[in-house]
Amino acid sequence: MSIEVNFMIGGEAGQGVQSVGFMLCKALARGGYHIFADQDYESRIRGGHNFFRVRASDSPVGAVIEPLNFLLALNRESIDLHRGELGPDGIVIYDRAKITGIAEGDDLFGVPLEELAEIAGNKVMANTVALGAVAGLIGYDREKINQVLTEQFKGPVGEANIAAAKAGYDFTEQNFKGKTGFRLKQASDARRLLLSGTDAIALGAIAAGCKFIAGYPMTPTTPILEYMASKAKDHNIVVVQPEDEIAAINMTIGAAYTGMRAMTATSGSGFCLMVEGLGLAGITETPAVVVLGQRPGPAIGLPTRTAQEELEFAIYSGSGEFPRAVLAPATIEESFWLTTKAFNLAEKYQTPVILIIDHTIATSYTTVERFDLSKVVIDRGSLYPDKSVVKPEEYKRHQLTDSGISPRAFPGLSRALAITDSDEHDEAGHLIEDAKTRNEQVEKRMRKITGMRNEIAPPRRCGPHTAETTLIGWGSNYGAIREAIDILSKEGTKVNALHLSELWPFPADAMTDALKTCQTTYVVENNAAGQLAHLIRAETGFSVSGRILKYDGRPFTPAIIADKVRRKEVVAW
Amino acid sequence: MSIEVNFMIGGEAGQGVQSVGFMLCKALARGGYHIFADQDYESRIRGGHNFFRVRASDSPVGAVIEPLNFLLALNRESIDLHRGELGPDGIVIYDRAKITGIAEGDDLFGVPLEELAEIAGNKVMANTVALGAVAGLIGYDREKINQVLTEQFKGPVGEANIAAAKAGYDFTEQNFKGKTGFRLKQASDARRLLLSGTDAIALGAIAAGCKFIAGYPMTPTTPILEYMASKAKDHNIVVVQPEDEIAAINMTIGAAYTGMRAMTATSGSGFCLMVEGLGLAGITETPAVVVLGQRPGPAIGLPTRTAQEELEFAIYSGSGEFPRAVLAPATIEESFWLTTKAFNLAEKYQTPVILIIDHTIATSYTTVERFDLSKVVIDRGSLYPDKSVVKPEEYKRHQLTDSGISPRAFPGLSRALAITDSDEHDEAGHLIEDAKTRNEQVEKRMRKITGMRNEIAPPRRCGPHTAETTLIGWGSNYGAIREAIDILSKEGTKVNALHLSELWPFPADAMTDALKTCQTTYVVENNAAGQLAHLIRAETGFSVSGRILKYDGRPFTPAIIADKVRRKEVVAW
Amino acid sequence: MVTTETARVTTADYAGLVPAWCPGCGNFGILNGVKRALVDLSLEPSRVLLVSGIGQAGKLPHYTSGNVFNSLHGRPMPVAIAAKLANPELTVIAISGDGDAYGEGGNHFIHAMRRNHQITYLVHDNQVYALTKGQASPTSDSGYVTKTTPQGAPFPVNPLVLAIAAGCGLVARSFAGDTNHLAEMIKRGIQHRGFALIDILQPCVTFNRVNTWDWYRQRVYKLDGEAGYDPSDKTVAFEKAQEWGERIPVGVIYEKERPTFEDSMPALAKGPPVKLELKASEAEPLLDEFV
Amino acid sequence: MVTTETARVTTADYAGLVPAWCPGCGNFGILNGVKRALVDLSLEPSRVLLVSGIGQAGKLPHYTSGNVFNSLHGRPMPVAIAAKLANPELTVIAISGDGDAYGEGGNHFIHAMRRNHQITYLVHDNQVYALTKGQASPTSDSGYVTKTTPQGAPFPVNPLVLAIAAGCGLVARSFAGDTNHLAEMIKRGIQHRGFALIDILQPCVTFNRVNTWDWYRQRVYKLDGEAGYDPSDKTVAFEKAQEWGERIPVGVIYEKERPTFEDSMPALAKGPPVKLELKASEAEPLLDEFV
Ligand SMILES: Cc1ncc(C[n+]2csc(CCOP(=O)(O)OP(=O)(O)O)c2C)c(N)n1
Ligand SMILES: Cc1ncc(C[n+]2csc(CCOP(=O)(O)OP(=O)(O)O)c2C)c(N)n1
Ligand code: SF4
Ligand code: SF4
Ligand SMILES: [Mg+2]
Ligand SMILES: [Mg+2]
Repeated sequence: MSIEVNFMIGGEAGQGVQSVGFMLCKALARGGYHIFADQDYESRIRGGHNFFRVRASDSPVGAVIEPLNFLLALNRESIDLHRGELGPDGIVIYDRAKITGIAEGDDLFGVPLEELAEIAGNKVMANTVALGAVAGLIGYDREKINQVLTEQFKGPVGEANIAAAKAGYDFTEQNFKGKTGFRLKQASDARRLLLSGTDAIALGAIAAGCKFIAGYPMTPTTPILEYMASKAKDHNIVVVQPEDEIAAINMTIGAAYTGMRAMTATSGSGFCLMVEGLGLAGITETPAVVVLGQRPGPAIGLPTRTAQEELEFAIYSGSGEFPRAVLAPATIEESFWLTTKAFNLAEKYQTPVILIIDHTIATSYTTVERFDLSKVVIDRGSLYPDKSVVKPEEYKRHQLTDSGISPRAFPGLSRALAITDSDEHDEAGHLIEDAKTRNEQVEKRMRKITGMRNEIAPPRRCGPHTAETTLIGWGSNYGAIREAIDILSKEGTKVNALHLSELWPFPADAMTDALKTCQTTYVVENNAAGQLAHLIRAETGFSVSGRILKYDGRPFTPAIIADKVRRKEVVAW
Repeated sequence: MSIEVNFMIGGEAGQGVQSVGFMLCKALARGGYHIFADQDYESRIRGGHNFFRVRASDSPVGAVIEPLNFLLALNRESIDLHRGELGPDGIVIYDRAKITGIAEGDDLFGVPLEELAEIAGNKVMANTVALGAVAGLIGYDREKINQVLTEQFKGPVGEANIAAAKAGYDFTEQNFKGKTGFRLKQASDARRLLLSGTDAIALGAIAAGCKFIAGYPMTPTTPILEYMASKAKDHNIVVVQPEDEIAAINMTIGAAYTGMRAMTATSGSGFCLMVEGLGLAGITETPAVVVLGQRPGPAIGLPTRTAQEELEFAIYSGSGEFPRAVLAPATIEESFWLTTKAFNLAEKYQTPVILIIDHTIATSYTTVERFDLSKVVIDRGSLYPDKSVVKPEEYKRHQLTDSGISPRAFPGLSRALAITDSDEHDEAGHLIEDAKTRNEQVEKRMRKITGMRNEIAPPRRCGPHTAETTLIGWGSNYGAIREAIDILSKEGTKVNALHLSELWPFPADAMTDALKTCQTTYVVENNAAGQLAHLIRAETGFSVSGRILKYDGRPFTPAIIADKVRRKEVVAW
Repeated sequence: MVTTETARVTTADYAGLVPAWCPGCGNFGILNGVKRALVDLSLEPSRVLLVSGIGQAGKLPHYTSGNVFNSLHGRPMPVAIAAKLANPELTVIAISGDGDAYGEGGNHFIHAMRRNHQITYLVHDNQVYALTKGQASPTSDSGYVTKTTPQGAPFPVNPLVLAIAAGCGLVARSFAGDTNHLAEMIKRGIQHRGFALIDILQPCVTFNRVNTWDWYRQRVYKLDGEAGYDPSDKTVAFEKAQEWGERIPVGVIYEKERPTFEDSMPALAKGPPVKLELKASEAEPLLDEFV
Repeated sequence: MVTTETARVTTADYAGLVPAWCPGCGNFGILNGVKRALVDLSLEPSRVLLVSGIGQAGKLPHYTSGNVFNSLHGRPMPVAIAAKLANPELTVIAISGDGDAYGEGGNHFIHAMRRNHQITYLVHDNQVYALTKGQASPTSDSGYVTKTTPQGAPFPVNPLVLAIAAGCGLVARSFAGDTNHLAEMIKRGIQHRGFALIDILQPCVTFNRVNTWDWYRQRVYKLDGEAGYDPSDKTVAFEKAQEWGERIPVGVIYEKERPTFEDSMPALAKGPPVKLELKASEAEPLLDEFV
């Protein structure tokens, strides 16, 4: 029997929901548990309603699920809203002194959170008491909790927090021992990493040798910028928060042209302001890695929630035609690896690469096996050999080649002059007007697509080779789809999945092949239009049987998908 | 036998190529001729090589064709480059005193342009002499030329020009009488309009009641802004040239929200900066008409040439998902009508409408029958009845309705408060976080697509109902495609065409139907990717047989298309 | 309540949704100042248009009444400008945070002032990007440490100096902690013929731990108490506007009227363009020009 | 010609394509000034990076030598900034027209100056949008009539005043008609530690029929001839920068050094970032922090 426990911490913004949740994740991960945790919060700093869900298991997990085992309610609203999500043995931990008048029930485990916190030194530590209380209820190793607290709070504050956690632990241990069946001991000695998607991307970028990031804050990708900034000094990373996103993309291009691996990160609105820059990267053949974190639109939409509404925008945006790659990691782990791949594709093909993620990938946390950095490839593509230029005219930045790839020289690093232009230009980089040169340069750029397409991974098949129903997905839905397959197969319905993590240049042949064995096909997407379905048809001519769509800003769970499949509750074309 | 004459005026930028060309068009149009004229110029103000082609016919024409009958060479380069384009009886008119050492031939008709101009008053009028010379060669009505000159140049300058034209006319009449077979008499009494595409759009906008335009100069749509500015005073049009295109689109939205019919015009780079605004118009449900004039990209590309590289960009750009219409006039005449339709769709569906044109449509001139303005419909869509609000809360800007359309009230015109937000909002326009309201508003907006799709014209079929080969096109290629059909049918090849002028919401059912009877299908597009072909497959699953593509910045001619069809010189998928 | 043209406008007319700001936030003071000014001027909500950007400041219009266009981050200005041109009878107030106004919206800021549109611009200047959780803003003091500027923020923009340089007609500063003063400044702004900037010092109790209520209170002093200060002298104003640190002046730093953009628009001659009738026949004489 | 580190740099090294400008255009003078300055400073073309925008001015780099990034309209500044950060050993010169710099690029302009990047910014100020055929630009004089402003252009931006307000370290004006002076200003700009703006009066003989060669010649006077002018006094500079009309000063209007953006970047401590080795193992210690 697998061990699996499902927690929720609920409260107002500013109550520390996120920090309790994160510490719980960390403590559980240290005990060898696999974690998947997600965040639900509003676009405000105080008040409103937030929650943080933590799923811990002794086997890998990739989505949040229902029902809850523990609800740590930091305010009343959390009980009102989520008590119904508890499973049969579910437990609500709350402060009976603060929250009164709720319908009685066996699920209510009152803990005097503030009182205990005050005794430990300060009632602001009520959260820490709560954390201790949960640990006590599941009989979890106190040391793990203490470790996490010491890392989070330095010095005397740390000690006070340890005392607060102890108070909570002791209280539940003493008062509720045996009243709950969940006991979490050390699961294994694994020392996994606990990461959010933005952590994984920032780490991937640093591992890939990216030492330049320019970014204007925007949910959900700001943490990438912030993480890189925190390492700027030790890792010699140039971090610029400019006046707007237009500056950000053009700075990224300027740094990449000069020879650095450079990136920017934003979400939909900011990406809008960057699309002119994509074309600039396209025609000047400058690598540029852009992280696009999706949230529900249009325009500002729901700034702190999840969506997959910008796939076609990512693929088709910018003036004119130029090669680009669009990569969409399915998991936090893959976010790391596809970030490294993004830099390689960008530099090999000297063109923009968009790493498109959804808010769920960006802001969820999961445990992953430690990345083997020796497996990270840094391929800078074709470089013009140094010092070889006698006459400046010898080097041609946009030289015509069979692959479409011209060796790069960087300004100031040799005698070769790096000359390029946003106007159509000749091989030397100077602007032109004639049809012949124009054709040559268009065709040269377009030839790069062939090379890129060969590097794009085919769709990944999950579940049985053949099935009645095939779910087709992209982005963070991967985790929920996989578990939906398990749920359905336990019921005897044979379902499998095709998942696309590398979407452009579209792996049309591989997809066509993969679709051949499929019967009923449903895309699963967080949008209202079924963009992946549309893209598949554009690229292969294949029409899916239906679309499972969700556009309320909340992620899919396995149960929601399974249910839609069961009831065939799909949107027809 | 139909009368048809084909002229080219060639010279440097600054030599007045455009103005001679335009006056020739005007004079011929006044004689009842149908005109099609296009411009080829570089992104510079003086020097380089420009030419202007004028085709005059006694029946309607919609493209430039080969070969030339008259080449009016204002410099040597024009002879070097274009003499070879002359037909068997073709004639070069040039200044023998200025241009020497060219290979002799019967085609050379030397005229002392500068000398005659000097006699008439000033050698800068050499162009006018040339105009007169051409008129003399074809025996054209002197009065027509004089009229045009008087309109162009006021007062004594006009008189001097008339004298200059007369000198040129007399010279060719006296020296070359009978040496050319082309005689153009009055073709009819028709009083047609001679318009460029940008003229047609500006007129369409004014006829549609548009009294607000904000635009930042950009080829090829600047003339729309300039024309509206020239009429600002007499027609009470608010014209703003703001600091950038971001301001332009947001001003357009601001004016439309306040109750005006408003527009902006730009090309690819500027459109890039506007796509965030499209989403704003989408979520605030504000009508906004955007003219996108395409030129070859990416980025700056070839700023003064033609392309069709931004169809998919126009359709898919902006953050998140929202309804929009994309209209692509096939002709200058249709540019007028689709502009009026754009305003109606924008206001009825309260969403952005993109009028996508190519540089060729924008900058060509053609004669059209005078627009019957009584046929112009101004449909402002659903308006909230004035004065009906007792409590401000009564009016809900984003009220849920079956059609998805909520009645509009404008700020300050009644007691109703017009409240809206780029964040997801409730019916009243206030920002929200909950899933239910989000779903309602997404679905409300998306429902508008159904209404819009019903207003979209089906593809237009030209040529025989069934044919071996069907050419599928959009934008200005219409004219060339139609004549290519004629050329091929004369050779016994049965070819027809499907032309799409209204591209989004895509008329998928009508197109699927239309494609049923087709055998071999080729798209004809000015791009390297075959975007229309891709869109057709995305929307219908239908794969065309091949793509006839041209991306050198120059327009198709009927002969080029016919030739590609003949040789089956198409790009496969 | 039935409001009619003659009924007195009261604070109740300017009630709105419950603010989603943090307790103690300076924005509450600004909200009160806005309401007070509009009530004092007896402006019906339906005659007022509030155009805001994105950020904590941008939410303000939802918390009061009036016509509201909550636009994109950095873009309230062009929306406001066009609305005013479309219907000059509206009182148009644009509302931004410091990031919205001087960062993302910096270009519109400069050009709106030089063209002198008839707009009152309220900037909630908390010297930080609050809604996105505390990054440096263009007005963050030099050396201000945030997660994106661990080495400290660079030299800031001084919005008042910039406004004077760009040709702004009325340049003022106020403080969220002084509702009376703020309401006064907003009224001055609305009554000024031309563009009026009111930069409002606004403590962000959550993210800005440097420029706090106390920090501002200790420094702020009223210019109108300063004997002989002449806000119509541009050079004096330029110097005064640079004062920042130990002492921070609030009040009208600079004021000088000049023709507005609206004055130069022939289109407005026949009254609000939005009220003009639309008829296709208007294009008839234009067609003649193309024959 | 084989150029080596020690060879003298000559004008021949800065030869380029034949300009596509109109005969008589002020841009020729600017081109000469740029060449002269670079030769005078003995800068090898390979050590120089010219980043330009779009417009007639933006074509300049093609007509000389050096590394060239001809970027988008309005966007040379961010490209230049990043290139300088990536390789501070490069001499980075950004080149714009007045529309490019102060219109489309206005936001980058303000912020580049306040952050004080080590860039020399040459703005070919012809007070018109030339490449797009003569529309008003942000520096067009009030009332200037063009096809988009038949009622006359609005109040212009004064780039020097704005630059001083935004914290620019070196603010200068020169004239395309005086190559020596211009070369001098460009050299001063390159040698200045921090951001240097050189606004260059540039007659556009085709489209600007108001601000002609003669118009400028009659008005331009050299500041360094002005006894006692102190360019380090900000207030004096602010007043001087406003002078426009009958007399137009050229020369260094304002100069004051302050720490550059590059100074504040810890990343530059180990030399040009572009020269650092890239190795994945660098992330190893970071992984530990996530365990
Ligand atoms: C184009 C764009 N970029 C970034 C954002 C994200 N964003 C929202 S608010 C904000 C900054 C808020 O700072 P400020 O304008 O000072 O307002 P405050 O929250 O401090 O009141 C940012 C960067 C956005 N919504 N749109
Ligand atoms: C985003 C964008 N908008 C507009 C244009 C069109 N455009 C090209 S150059 C130019 C203005 C040129 O004026 P200026 O910068 O003063 O340069 P000049 O030609 O006068 O030297 C414009 C508007 C463009 N290329 N990109
Ligand atoms: S984060 Fe700051 S600005 Fe935002 S509401 Fe809280 S205190 Fe106010
Ligand atoms: S148009 Fe004006 S700026 Fe451009 S090259 Fe000609 S004279 Fe110079
Ligand atoms: Mg702020
Ligand atoms: Mg200019």
